[in-house]
Amino acid sequence: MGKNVIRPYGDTLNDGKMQLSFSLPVSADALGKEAARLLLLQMGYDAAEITGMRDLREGFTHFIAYAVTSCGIDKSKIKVKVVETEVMDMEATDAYIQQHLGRKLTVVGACIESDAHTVGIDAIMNMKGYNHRYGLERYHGFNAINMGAQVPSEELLAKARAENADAILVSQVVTQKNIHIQNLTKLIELAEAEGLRHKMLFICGGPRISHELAIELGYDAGFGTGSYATDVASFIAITMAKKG
Amino acid sequence: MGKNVIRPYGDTLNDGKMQLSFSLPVSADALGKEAARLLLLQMGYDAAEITGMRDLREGFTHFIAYAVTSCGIDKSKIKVKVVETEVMDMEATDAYIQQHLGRKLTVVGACIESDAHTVGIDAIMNMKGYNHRYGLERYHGFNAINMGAQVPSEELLAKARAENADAILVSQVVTQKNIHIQNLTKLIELAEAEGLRHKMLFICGGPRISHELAIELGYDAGFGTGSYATDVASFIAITMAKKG
Amino acid sequence: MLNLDLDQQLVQRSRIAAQQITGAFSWLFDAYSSVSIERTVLRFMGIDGALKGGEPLPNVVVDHLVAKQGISKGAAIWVANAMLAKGLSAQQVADEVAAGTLVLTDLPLAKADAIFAVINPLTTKMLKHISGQKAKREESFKLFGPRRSPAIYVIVATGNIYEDVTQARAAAREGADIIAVIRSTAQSLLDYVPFGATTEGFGGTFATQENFRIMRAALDEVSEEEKRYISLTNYASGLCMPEIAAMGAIERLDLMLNDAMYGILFRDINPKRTLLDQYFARMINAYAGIEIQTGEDNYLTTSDAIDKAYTVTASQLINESFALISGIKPDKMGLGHAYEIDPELENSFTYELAHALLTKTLFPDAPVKYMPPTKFASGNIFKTHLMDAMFNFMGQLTHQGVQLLGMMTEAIHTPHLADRSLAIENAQYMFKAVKNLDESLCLAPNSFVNRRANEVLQQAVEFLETVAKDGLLNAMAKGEFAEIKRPENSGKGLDGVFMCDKDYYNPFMEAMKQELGLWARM
Amino acid sequence: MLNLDLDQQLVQRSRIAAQQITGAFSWLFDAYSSVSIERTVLRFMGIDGALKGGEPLPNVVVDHLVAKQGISKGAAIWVANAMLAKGLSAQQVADEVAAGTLVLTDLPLAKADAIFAVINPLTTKMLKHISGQKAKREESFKLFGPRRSPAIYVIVATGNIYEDVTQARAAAREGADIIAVIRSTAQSLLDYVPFGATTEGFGGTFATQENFRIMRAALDEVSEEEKRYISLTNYASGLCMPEIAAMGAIERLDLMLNDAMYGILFRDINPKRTLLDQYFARMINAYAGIEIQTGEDNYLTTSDAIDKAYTVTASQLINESFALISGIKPDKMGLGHAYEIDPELENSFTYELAHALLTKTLFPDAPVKYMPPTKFASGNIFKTHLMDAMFNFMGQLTHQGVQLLGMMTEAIHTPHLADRSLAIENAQYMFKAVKNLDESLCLAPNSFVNRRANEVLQQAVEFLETVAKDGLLNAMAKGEFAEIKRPENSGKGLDGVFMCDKDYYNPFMEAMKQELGLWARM
Ligand code: B12
Ligand code: B12
Ligand SMILES: Cc1ncc(COP(=O)(O)O)c(C=O)c1O
Ligand SMILES: Cc1ncc(COP(=O)(O)O)c(C=O)c1O
Repeated sequence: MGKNVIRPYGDTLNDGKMQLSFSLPVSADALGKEAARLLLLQMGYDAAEITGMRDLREGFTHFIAYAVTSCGIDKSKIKVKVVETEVMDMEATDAYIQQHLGRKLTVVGACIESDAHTVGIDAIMNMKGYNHRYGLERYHGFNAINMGAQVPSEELLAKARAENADAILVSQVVTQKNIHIQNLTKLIELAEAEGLRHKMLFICGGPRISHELAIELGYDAGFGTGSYATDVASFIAITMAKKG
Repeated sequence: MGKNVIRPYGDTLNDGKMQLSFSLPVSADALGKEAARLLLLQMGYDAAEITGMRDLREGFTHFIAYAVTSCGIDKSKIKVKVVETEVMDMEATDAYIQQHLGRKLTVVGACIESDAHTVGIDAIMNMKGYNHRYGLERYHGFNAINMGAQVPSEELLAKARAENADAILVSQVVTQKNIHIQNLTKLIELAEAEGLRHKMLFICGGPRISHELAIELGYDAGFGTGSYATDVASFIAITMAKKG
Repeated sequence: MLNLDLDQQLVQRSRIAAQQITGAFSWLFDAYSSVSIERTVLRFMGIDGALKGGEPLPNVVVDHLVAKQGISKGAAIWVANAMLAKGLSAQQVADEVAAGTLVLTDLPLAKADAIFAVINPLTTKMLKHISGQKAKREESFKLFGPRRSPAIYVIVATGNIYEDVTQARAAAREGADIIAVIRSTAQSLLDYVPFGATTEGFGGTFATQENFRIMRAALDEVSEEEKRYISLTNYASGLCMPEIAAMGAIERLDLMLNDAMYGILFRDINPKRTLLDQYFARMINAYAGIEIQTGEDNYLTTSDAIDKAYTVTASQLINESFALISGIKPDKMGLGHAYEIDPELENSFTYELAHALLTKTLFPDAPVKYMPPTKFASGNIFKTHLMDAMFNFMGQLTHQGVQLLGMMTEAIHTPHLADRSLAIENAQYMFKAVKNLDESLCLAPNSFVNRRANEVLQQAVEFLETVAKDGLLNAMAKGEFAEIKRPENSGKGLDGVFMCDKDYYNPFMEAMKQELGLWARM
Repeated sequence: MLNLDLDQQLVQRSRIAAQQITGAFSWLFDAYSSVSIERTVLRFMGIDGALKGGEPLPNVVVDHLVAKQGISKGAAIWVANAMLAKGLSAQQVADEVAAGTLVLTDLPLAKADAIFAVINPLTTKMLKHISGQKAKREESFKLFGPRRSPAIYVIVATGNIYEDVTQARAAAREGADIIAVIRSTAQSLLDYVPFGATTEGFGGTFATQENFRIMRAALDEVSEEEKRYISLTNYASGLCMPEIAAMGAIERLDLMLNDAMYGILFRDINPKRTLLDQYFARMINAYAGIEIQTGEDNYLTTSDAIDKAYTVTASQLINESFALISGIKPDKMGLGHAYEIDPELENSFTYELAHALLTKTLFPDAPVKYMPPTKFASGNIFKTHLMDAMFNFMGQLTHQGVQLLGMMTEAIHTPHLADRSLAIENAQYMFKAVKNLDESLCLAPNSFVNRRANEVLQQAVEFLETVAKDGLLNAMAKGEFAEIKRPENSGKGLDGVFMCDKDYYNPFMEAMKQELGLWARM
């Protein structure tokens, strides 16, 4: 095993121990337990121990297990796209915008399509902000327009065009059946079609959004759980300045 | 997918959803998170979402994830060895022994080698028993000798020979580094060497013991979590009667 | 026992203010109706089904009457008139309207008593059916024993009614007392109720009459087998409040989420439309013996649970007061409260004890709908499971009525089968562990808990009194509720509200008012 | 505040009975010694190391003296005599004995004062070192602030001291206040202490002086960085009780598991051997300012937590009394209690509240060692995590001193890194959530909790009074403790107990008695 290759750690380096739980359409008995064990072995685990078995009724059983994997990955080979612009606080960002752009930046934000989870986008945009970090509305450097919940992509783009926005902020929280992917793709495709895509920055966020994913979907940046207005503001300011 | 093939069930039949948690020697950041995700994909999961990331310090991080497997197993092909003798209550067993064997059966039990967990074997052997089921000492049909904790295999076998026992009951609770396998194997090999193996039934038990495993190790039966004196007593009585 | 010592003057003032706020709407309740109310009437008369495109016949007929400017007399009269004229059933009338072969307003109106002669039997028939369902529910509880308290309430939300059934049956067998079929995202914004069984939905399953029927049948079966009556609930709130309430009454749902203001504040539905619809919707629930539940939890998903604790109390008082106007008795008012305190806060449990006791003490007869931690639930399922344990501990300690079990995967996905099962295991363990704990305890003299409860009540009273002065509509317009401005004449569905002619007639509302003894106060 | 109202007469009777029981052993303490006590003396004199085969030199020398019938004078005299005669260091003397080049008893005994002249400086040197360690500990607490209460206590048990270090450091950074290195299975049955750093063990890691040193160094480092003094503990109980206590004193462990009867009842070690060894072992702990912990939890792992609750109380009282005889002050008595009630029992939490309050009230100054649920922990980690949460809730609510965190994998394996981390997260959340809850509460008049606590105390008193009549040794022989018969003259290690000559001398015990003021009561 190469020295950069790492494995799960239970209580000894690279022992490969993992905890699992899952349900199967089997009875809660020796046979069901064996089915659960065999499934894990078939998945490639070297050893598997079913430590808990709970009858879920209606022919289902819940299994709790500890298993050992021999898979490992080479740490040195992992590439991950992350937002690289440095993070400045509100004052610094305002000053930066003042100095490098000398004008207010307009951002239009919304929770698009069927999604009504505004807490996230509000955390980024509203005055009061989130966790003691003010939202964009409070920045001098930004003219922040928050369209709120369930805004059709078309309306968001129309608004952005009207305000000729520098950046669009989209929030997607509901991810069931990958609806967030569908919605985000729809928006980007409309933007392309309307020739808006390259007139402004497209930024998305939500608990299941990563910068990685955002890039894949054709956005300029993506922000996940625990991001703050400071992260977004800095990114917009610096990127706009670079663009000149 | 064959109609007997089953997969984990999240909220839709065969959606393959599983919960996992594990630690890796990586930092608690985007890179570590990606390492965790890639590991799961490398293990063969179709999709993996890291939902929780906890810094364990000292360079380790704990990940909580939900992943989707496309593995499935054919229910109809699962074979599992289980104790097949029917389970009778104390009175029935005593009557059965009276009728088919007409003598008391002698069983010698112990928690062997370094293992001091007697609660399990006591649950099976002691008068008071476990969960409202009396132990073997209370049966008329049994002469039950419980040697208690940390009995060297040699002593157990010597005692069994002296009492010319009909069955030996061994408990193994500690399983770290598979010490239970080592101990159980040692006992069986000694028994073979001393020509005792086929003079009596060898039965083992413990939270990580299955009948399956017991058979593999060369025992006549194995009893796991939640077994009772009634299970063991019935098995011994019926098996002895069959042997004649 | 943990008995709060609430300032009784504050308690009185709170009730008086709430009555002033809600009492000011008879102008709306007595003189207006809405398209959704009329669609409800048609459903009660027996009109069901939908066009190929999916548009339900009740919508077709009501839209037809709107187009023909006939709606202000109420839909019942026109349909009955057509039945009379053509010798058709209500359903046949609807079919012809849909086919475009019949224009209701073209038929000359028959004499009132002739029309009543057609309507009354339909009314009696439907009300009998609903009372029958109510009786069936009451018998079942007599037969199998009353619902446990706190009742174990779990959600199913697969989007597919058939998967929902599997999961609901399993949950019921594991000990769930109430099954909630969570609605597909934002159904409250649909101005019609989808038709038939559905297998697709986002974040939940559509509330349709057929889905109600399918789930009720499945639960009746399990109730028989488990010898425990399993209750069913869904959501009425939204643009179709009275229609869904009606469907629930017909299909024997046992509880119904029916908040007086949720649609306004959290779905931007027009205030008048919402208040009007909830008035009739709740009357239907009252008549059907259905326990309503309110959505105070929603305030805390967006605002801080400590600073804004009083908004919950205020909303509970307003919901109570509106409910009384619709004839709902306190023991059927599942007022909402939620354990949404930040787990990082010191004494989060101590604070919540004060809040939970306040709700329980202020509404002693209400089967409080106690909501779990959701906002601070994170992707760390182990931590979330513990937060849910504290919530379950609190529910039993303070004797809440209905425990909406939290799921350890709250921050991740709509519940998997196993998540729900673990949630039930969690609740059963906690309920058992602290079963009679409260009997061994009492509050220390001048305890923080008692002071905190009175503080919240005080804030609620002051808030309600300003609202009473402004009037509810102005207060909402100013954004005094949930920090959102909701002007009286904006929001979805305003165009569906209309003033009634003097000869407007809603046979079902009349009859229900009669039986619920609601004439007195008009 | 949750204040129990205990029957003060019962409290007094309980203490009197305990004193009668323990006071009856001066014949043993004053006239006997054991091989382990003598090995301890040699270690204090500076003898360390082991033979190729692993046999430690202290054992070699003591066995040599036993073989030569010289042991009854105590090992100190013979070794000092040899040092004097040959001008060797204690270590060199041991090496020669080991090499077979020296027979201690062959050397004529020098004059007493000449021998003392050799011994005394060694004694002073060692006692200075130990007091130095004590001072260092106290300074650290002054510098970084006192230990939190309940203190967060977690175990490491990989079998490999180096893995243990990694895990201990991580735990300390996450908030652990006390690290316990669990011992390899049944080390208590070894009549010697293994030598050096070890990387193999079952269920735990061997207690060796080198392992102590390695872990202490690692924790000192983290203490500096985290600005929190991290305490270290291990197990003394067994056939080497005083030796391990000595090693702990030398290497600055901060707590030591040191039960007066555990070895007898749960390891079948001879009663006299155990009582004699614990007498000196605890004196060493007292001198070193080490907090002892006792093993009452063991009663409940085998017996029912409700029926046998009184055995815990009884054992606590006996442990307290023996501890006083060895000069340990109440604030250093970590008496044991455990949350082992069956979670399936109704009001399990309510019962435990009574038991936990009883311990706390009966021993107000003791940093109670509160043990988590273990017996009913199952392979269902989610359920076990909840049981641990209830335990943590209770620890904070009743202000226990040391919280031995339960692990969700208790029924599965010795803790993984993540298990321990989740246990700490669990404790930190609970401690915070109910931080001042007790201040808002009080016990209801004539509450079940109060009645139950007095009931258990009553049973304990009656039990202790019969034991006092019989005498402890007879009672144990009859199987009155832990349902196990332990005759006075059976059990492991009896042959290691011997009567002292009139000129027997244990310089360290003498000196410690002096400083601890233990002359008075002899
Ligand atoms: C509050 C809440 C609600 C509230 C929303 C109120 C409001 N005005 O927002 C109400 C009650 C209305 C609600 C309703 C529903 N909800 Co909801 N809800 C939640 C809940 C409890 C918290 C979400 C939240 O506020 N998080 C706090 C914020 C601050 O975090 P955040 O959103 O992740 O945002 C941060 C980052 O992601 C990022 N970010 C987010 N957006 C953006 C945008 C940009 C541009 C940037 C830069 C950054 C960024 O920055 C933020 C700050 O760090 C979650 C469960 C949970 N604990 O997560 C469920 C949850 C999200 N809801 C869920 C569901 C299913 C629903 C419903 C569909 C249920 C139903 N059938 O009725 C409805 C429908 C709503 C709709 N049409 O979308 C599911 C989603 C499942 C899934 N993965 O698909 C969840 C996970 C609960 C569950 N387990 O079922 N919900
Ligand atoms: C009680 C207990 C102890 C007590 C034992 C007291 C006694 N006299 O038995 C004490 C405190 C002494 C103890 C000590 C130790 N323990 Co311990 N202990 C436990 C505990 C909490 C419960 C075990 C128990 O009693 N279960 C109840 C019985 C009824 O269940 P059971 O044993 O499974 O038996 C049932 C079935 O298995 C079956 N069965 C069992 N045996 C047999 C035999 C036959 C013939 C048949 C037919 C059936 C049968 O029937 C029984 C009834 O259904 C477990 C954790 C847990 N919750 O499981 C840890 C546990 C087993 N102990 C553990 C450890 C590591 C130790 C120590 C090594 C710790 C240490 N370093 O000091 C020591 C050393 C003991 C030794 N030398 O073996 C680990 C084992 C890890 C592993 N998998 O290897 C556990 C899992 C805890 C942990 N997570 O670390 N322990
Ligand atoms: C009172 C009330 N009605 C309805 C709903 C959900 O329905 P919809 O998503 O269609 O608005 C909720 C959800 O929180 C609610 O609290
Ligand atoms: C007081 C006491 N000493 C010692 C031990 C463990 O040591 P051993 O396994 O070597 O007996 C325990 C374990 O429970 C204990 O409680």
